[in-house]
Amino acid sequence: MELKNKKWSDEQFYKVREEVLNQWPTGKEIDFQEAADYLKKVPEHKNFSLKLKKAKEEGITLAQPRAGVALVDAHIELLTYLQDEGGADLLPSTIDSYTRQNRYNECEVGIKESEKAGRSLLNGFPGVNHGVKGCRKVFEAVNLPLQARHGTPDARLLTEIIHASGWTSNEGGGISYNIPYAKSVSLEKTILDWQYCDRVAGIYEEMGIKINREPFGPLTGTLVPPCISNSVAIIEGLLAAEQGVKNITLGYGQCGNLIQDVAAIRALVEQAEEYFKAYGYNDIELTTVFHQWMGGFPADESKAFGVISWGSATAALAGATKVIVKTPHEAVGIPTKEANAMGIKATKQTLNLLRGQRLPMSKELEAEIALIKAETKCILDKVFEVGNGDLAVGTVKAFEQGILDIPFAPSKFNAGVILPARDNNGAVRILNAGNIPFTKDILDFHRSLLEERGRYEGRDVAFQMVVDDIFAVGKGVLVGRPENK
Amino acid sequence: MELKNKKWSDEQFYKVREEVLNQWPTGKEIDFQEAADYLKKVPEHKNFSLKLKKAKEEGITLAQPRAGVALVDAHIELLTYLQDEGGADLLPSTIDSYTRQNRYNECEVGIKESEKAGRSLLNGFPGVNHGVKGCRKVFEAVNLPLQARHGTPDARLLTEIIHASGWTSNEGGGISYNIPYAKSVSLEKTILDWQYCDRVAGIYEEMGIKINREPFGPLTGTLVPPCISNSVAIIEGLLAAEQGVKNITLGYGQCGNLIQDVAAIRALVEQAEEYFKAYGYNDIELTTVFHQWMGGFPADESKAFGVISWGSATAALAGATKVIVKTPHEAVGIPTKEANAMGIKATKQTLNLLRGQRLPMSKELEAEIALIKAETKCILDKVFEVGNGDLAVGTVKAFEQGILDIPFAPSKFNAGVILPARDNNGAVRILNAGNIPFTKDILDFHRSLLEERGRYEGRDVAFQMVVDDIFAVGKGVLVGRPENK
Amino acid sequence: MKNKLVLGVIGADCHAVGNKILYHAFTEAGFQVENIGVLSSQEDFINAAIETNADAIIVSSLYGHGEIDCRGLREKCDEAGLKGILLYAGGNLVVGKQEWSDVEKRFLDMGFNRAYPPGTSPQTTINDLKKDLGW
Amino acid sequence: MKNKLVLGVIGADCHAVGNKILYHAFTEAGFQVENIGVLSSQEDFINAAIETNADAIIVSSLYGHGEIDCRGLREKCDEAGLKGILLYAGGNLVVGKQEWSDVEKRFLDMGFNRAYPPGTSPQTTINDLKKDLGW
Ligand code: B12
Ligand code: B12
Repeated sequence: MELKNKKWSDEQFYKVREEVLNQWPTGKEIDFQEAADYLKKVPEHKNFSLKLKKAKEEGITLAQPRAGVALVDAHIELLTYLQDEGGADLLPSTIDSYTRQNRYNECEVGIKESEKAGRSLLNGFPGVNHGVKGCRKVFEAVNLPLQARHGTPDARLLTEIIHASGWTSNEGGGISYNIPYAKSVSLEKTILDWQYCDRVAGIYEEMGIKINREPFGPLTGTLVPPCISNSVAIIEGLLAAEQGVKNITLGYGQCGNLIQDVAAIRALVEQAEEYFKAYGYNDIELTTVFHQWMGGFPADESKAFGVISWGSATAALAGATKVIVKTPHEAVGIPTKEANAMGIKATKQTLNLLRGQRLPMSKELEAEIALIKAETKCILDKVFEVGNGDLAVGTVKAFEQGILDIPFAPSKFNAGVILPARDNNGAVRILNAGNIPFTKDILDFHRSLLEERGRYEGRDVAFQMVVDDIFAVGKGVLVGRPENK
Repeated sequence: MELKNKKWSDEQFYKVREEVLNQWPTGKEIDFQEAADYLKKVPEHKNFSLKLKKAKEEGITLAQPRAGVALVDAHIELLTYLQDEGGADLLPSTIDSYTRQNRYNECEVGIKESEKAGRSLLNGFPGVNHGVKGCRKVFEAVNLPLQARHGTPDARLLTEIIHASGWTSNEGGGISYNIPYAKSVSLEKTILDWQYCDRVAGIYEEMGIKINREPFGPLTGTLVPPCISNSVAIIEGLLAAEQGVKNITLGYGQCGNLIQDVAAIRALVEQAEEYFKAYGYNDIELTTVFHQWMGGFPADESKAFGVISWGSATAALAGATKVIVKTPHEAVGIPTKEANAMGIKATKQTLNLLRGQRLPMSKELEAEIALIKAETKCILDKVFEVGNGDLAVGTVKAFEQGILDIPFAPSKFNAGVILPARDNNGAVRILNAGNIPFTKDILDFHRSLLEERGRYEGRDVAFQMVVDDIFAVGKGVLVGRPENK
Repeated sequence: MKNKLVLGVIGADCHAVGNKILYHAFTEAGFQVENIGVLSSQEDFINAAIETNADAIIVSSLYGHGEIDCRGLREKCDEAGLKGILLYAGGNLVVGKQEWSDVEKRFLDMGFNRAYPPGTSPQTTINDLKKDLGW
Repeated sequence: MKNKLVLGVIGADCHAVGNKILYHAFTEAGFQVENIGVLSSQEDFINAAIETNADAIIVSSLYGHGEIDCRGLREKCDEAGLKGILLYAGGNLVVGKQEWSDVEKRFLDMGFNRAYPPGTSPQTTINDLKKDLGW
């Protein structure tokens, strides 16, 4: 199929669908009409879109953990615990890494071994293998909206299964679930496959069922400059809207400097709304998700609580609609349910203390918002340009040419030239922009900020700064200074 | 002796001193000259004033725990742990409550019983009973500056002992260690007794030894409006300066609304500096201390971490010179050394993430600073007026007349009419100002904010709001809303 | 109706906020409360109980010395002719986070009728009082 | 001098940051590193080791499936003629926070020469490599 940013025809969709549902036996359990009937009976308080909408109206920030284990009953126990003891507002099912690579046979092994071992040997919930039956069992056992969170380049079958099971939100996107998660899957393929996923949501939407879609904001989670993640978020938002998605949550991963983080969220909302309007998508319900620090964590649990709480505070001050919660076990391994609940409790305490509080507008915040928007516009203009007006085509070309370039990403379709580093205040700036089409003013501004840091630290602006910054938060600081600073 | 805000003569001082040193046998161990020689040998990095000064210059926020147990060796073990494992920047010795009431005989019992029980039965370190010998042993065992933290209306003997032992800072003041800590000790007496303590510091200062003094900022720790605590801080700062104190740390206890908290610290610094200048104290080294939430804590430890971290973040954004650290055990009991270190680690992680970050100036922040200063000026003007220009006399009269009135204080010398409550954004406002001499504009402004909250909550502005606000943070929120809000 | 209480915070303890709240709550619940406030000695409690002919003494201790401060209170009550008066204690009764069942046992052994862990709501005590006083 | 390494992240694991850092650190320390990157199968490791005539294989696993992914690697190396090649593993090798000594034992039993707990600094491995390779 030729890649184009154009709503799929029914013919296209149903042809591909036949193949998709045959990828694994559980695909055959799905019946669109029956699924729609099931979804229509989902009560309001278990619908993701409605809960987000309400939170946005009330100006509060919801808390959502990550969680997933191999077996259905254990997964239910886990989610119920996070709901009742942790006080989560929204529930996830984090999908395991074999499912993400469509290796369902290996999932079977993981499920069997987990049954034998009495502990999960998979790092998530193998939704495809459990099928609609297993996924509905999970959905019916909990009392909150449920979302699939994964990192799956080809999530078509998974998407069919989870929505048919009453899960009213799906995370991912053709860029954000490829470049950070895959090595050699082409962007053409993942954008097409995510158009399919978006189209599934769009079809349900046309049947009057509200389905939320959330592009994965943080990308590699490691020193991603706001303009990069905002550009990707807006592109994936537009691609989703074209397939008929109406309820979109755009995301951003905390960088650590308060002003930059708040500016990033504000710029994202304002700019995304402008683009939605400009391209004729007038009825999008836009919300935001703020990810607590996504890079390397400190191993000490008290220190981890500091990181978690500061992320929560920033989310609240930024006015994000929801925040994704880390746990005190982050540096070491998938958290126990207790550790997971601890992360939620620290988060909710902070959110509640800050309810209604916002970072007020200031010269500094205004300037940072303007900067991020200008940078993002440089990128998006060029993406449209190289695509001759087609966003999907433009995205593929932009990655080829390094116009879009995501730091530290494993994909061979990513240029991987960009190098970010923190300025003296901890904001993430760009040390090497590679081919990202910034104006000279913007490039000079980044350079000057990094040189200011270099002078303060008495060293050259160079790769060592990047390395030091990667380890910094794990070592308890934001900026990776040399020993004596 | 007649109460006046006037530096004590040597004659006055040494006459009282004879009596003070006779209050308990350990008083006789003190020899001023020998003590001065000992203090002169205190290395720079163990001097409180110097460490604060350096932090102020570098723009960083230091972390200090509270800690104290009955026996010298156990106390050393505790402090060493907080220093090495917790990473504290400054060390305390929290003094037990019998010492605070000068009940040294009961301390003896507590020490004996603690020896027998193998755990501390006292809630702090009985510094007077351990005397210079014990206190020096503690000082020599640690590698950081040491401060006495207590709540002692008559701390004269304690002050003599701790300074002679190399402890270069003393917390307290004639108001702040009386009204929140005592029931029937007159203000005349505590102001005189604290003039004595200040004079001890002043005399050392005159001998070239830097001693830091810190009035106790948070008072009752419970919904104290910033103008009240700032007024008391400035008064105690001025009283200390008159006795020759040069290095002063003024304090403030977190209220929970970011803008109000940052405004309170900024207003405090600016206004204190103005008053010091205006009254001719031109060489004061002024620093600030921010207390993490001092009211009722949540019992859940993860939630406590949320409160601790948010306090740390506010301290950093306010640019306070140091922050006093709470622990995850706060709601339940004196923390174990492990829990205490956990509080420090979460605090330092947050401070380090925020190093160099400040809340930028905004319309809202500017307005709040202006409000706090105006309120504080109303109070201080009147204090000087009723004292006929004498601050010490004015303070006593101001409390008699309810011009100064501290919420929830146990002292019978406090009017206790004032009632604070939070506005819709969680800032602490005044529901009943009693006799506090605000202008009508200010009173109306407070009223209107509380009425806005009342409308939002659908209830009258009344005492129930105060009760709800007292329990709120312990229950996980900042503003005590009715059930359905 | 037996509804006369003496309320206070024992020893060198100055924590005043909970005391004010308890006074408010007990009064609203229909008790007649003599509040002797913070920093009250055993004698202060006993004298107030005699003067007001109280049915129960409610002792708060927040600051950690409760264990020392409360010792012998039952015996002193007996001596003062307050035999059988209800004795409750609550707050943060001991130093540190200790196993509650141990702490409770220590207070019951000292002759208290009931002891409450940190964070107990006034309502709990009100319900118990009504039961123990036979409302 | 024995200094040829194969470096990669095994299985369906996409964590790329640590891999880039290790490549940087090992190269700086004087090793010749063939970096096969993330999402590498056992076969990828073995083929690269044969092609480059490597002295050691450094396996990273961050995402939790390390235990499953690494099984049989030693045997496959033996079959492929890489008898005695040094095998190291590190990262976040198993699912969750587990007792390290248990995890280490599992990896040594699988035939790894060394295994490292989360957060191990590259320098530790560099020192061990120099020792094991007889520098
Ligand atoms: C950033 C990150 C991501 C990014 C990765 C982007 C990218 N492509 O690189 C994204 C968001 C995409 C991601 C995805 C996932 N992640 Co992730 N991720 C992290 C995180 C936060 C930091 C990793 C990192 O970059 N650290 C910085 C680098 C420099 O350190 P490092 O990777 O640890 O590597 C160093 C050391 O480990 C050591 N080392 C590594 N290998 C070796 C080998 C030897 C021999 C030696 C001696 C040393 C050594 O040296 C390296 C350099 O210093 C960690 C948690 C943490 N550490 O804080 C979780 C973590 C690794 N992720 C985890 C998981 C589970 C996932 C997901 C399954 C999703 C999920 N459930 O949340 C997916 C997996 C997708 C997949 N197919 O692999 C888990 C693994 C759990 C476990 N083992 O029990 C972790 C530990 C988080 C957690 N506690 O749940 N993740
Ligand atoms: C505010 C506060 C202060 C203020 C008090 C101001 C004032 N005059 O009131 C200040 C700062 C002055 C202060 C001083 C000290 N404090 Co203080 N303080 C607190 C804090 C943070 C909140 C107390 C509060 O007001 N809570 C709100 C009210 C509404 O709740 P409450 O007091 O718990 O009372 C309720 C319940 O306990 C219960 N209750 C109380 N009594 C009874 C009795 C019965 C029968 C029943 C059923 C229920 C009941 O009902 C009340 C109403 O709901 C607590 C920790 C916490 N709880 O978070 C520490 C705490 C009580 N303080 C403590 C200590 C040790 C001190 C100091 C010694 C200093 C120090 N080491 O830090 C001094 C003591 C001075 C002295 N002589 O007493 C410790 C006690 C430790 C222990 N028991 O092991 C605590 C627990 C903190 C800690 N974990 O270290 N403190």
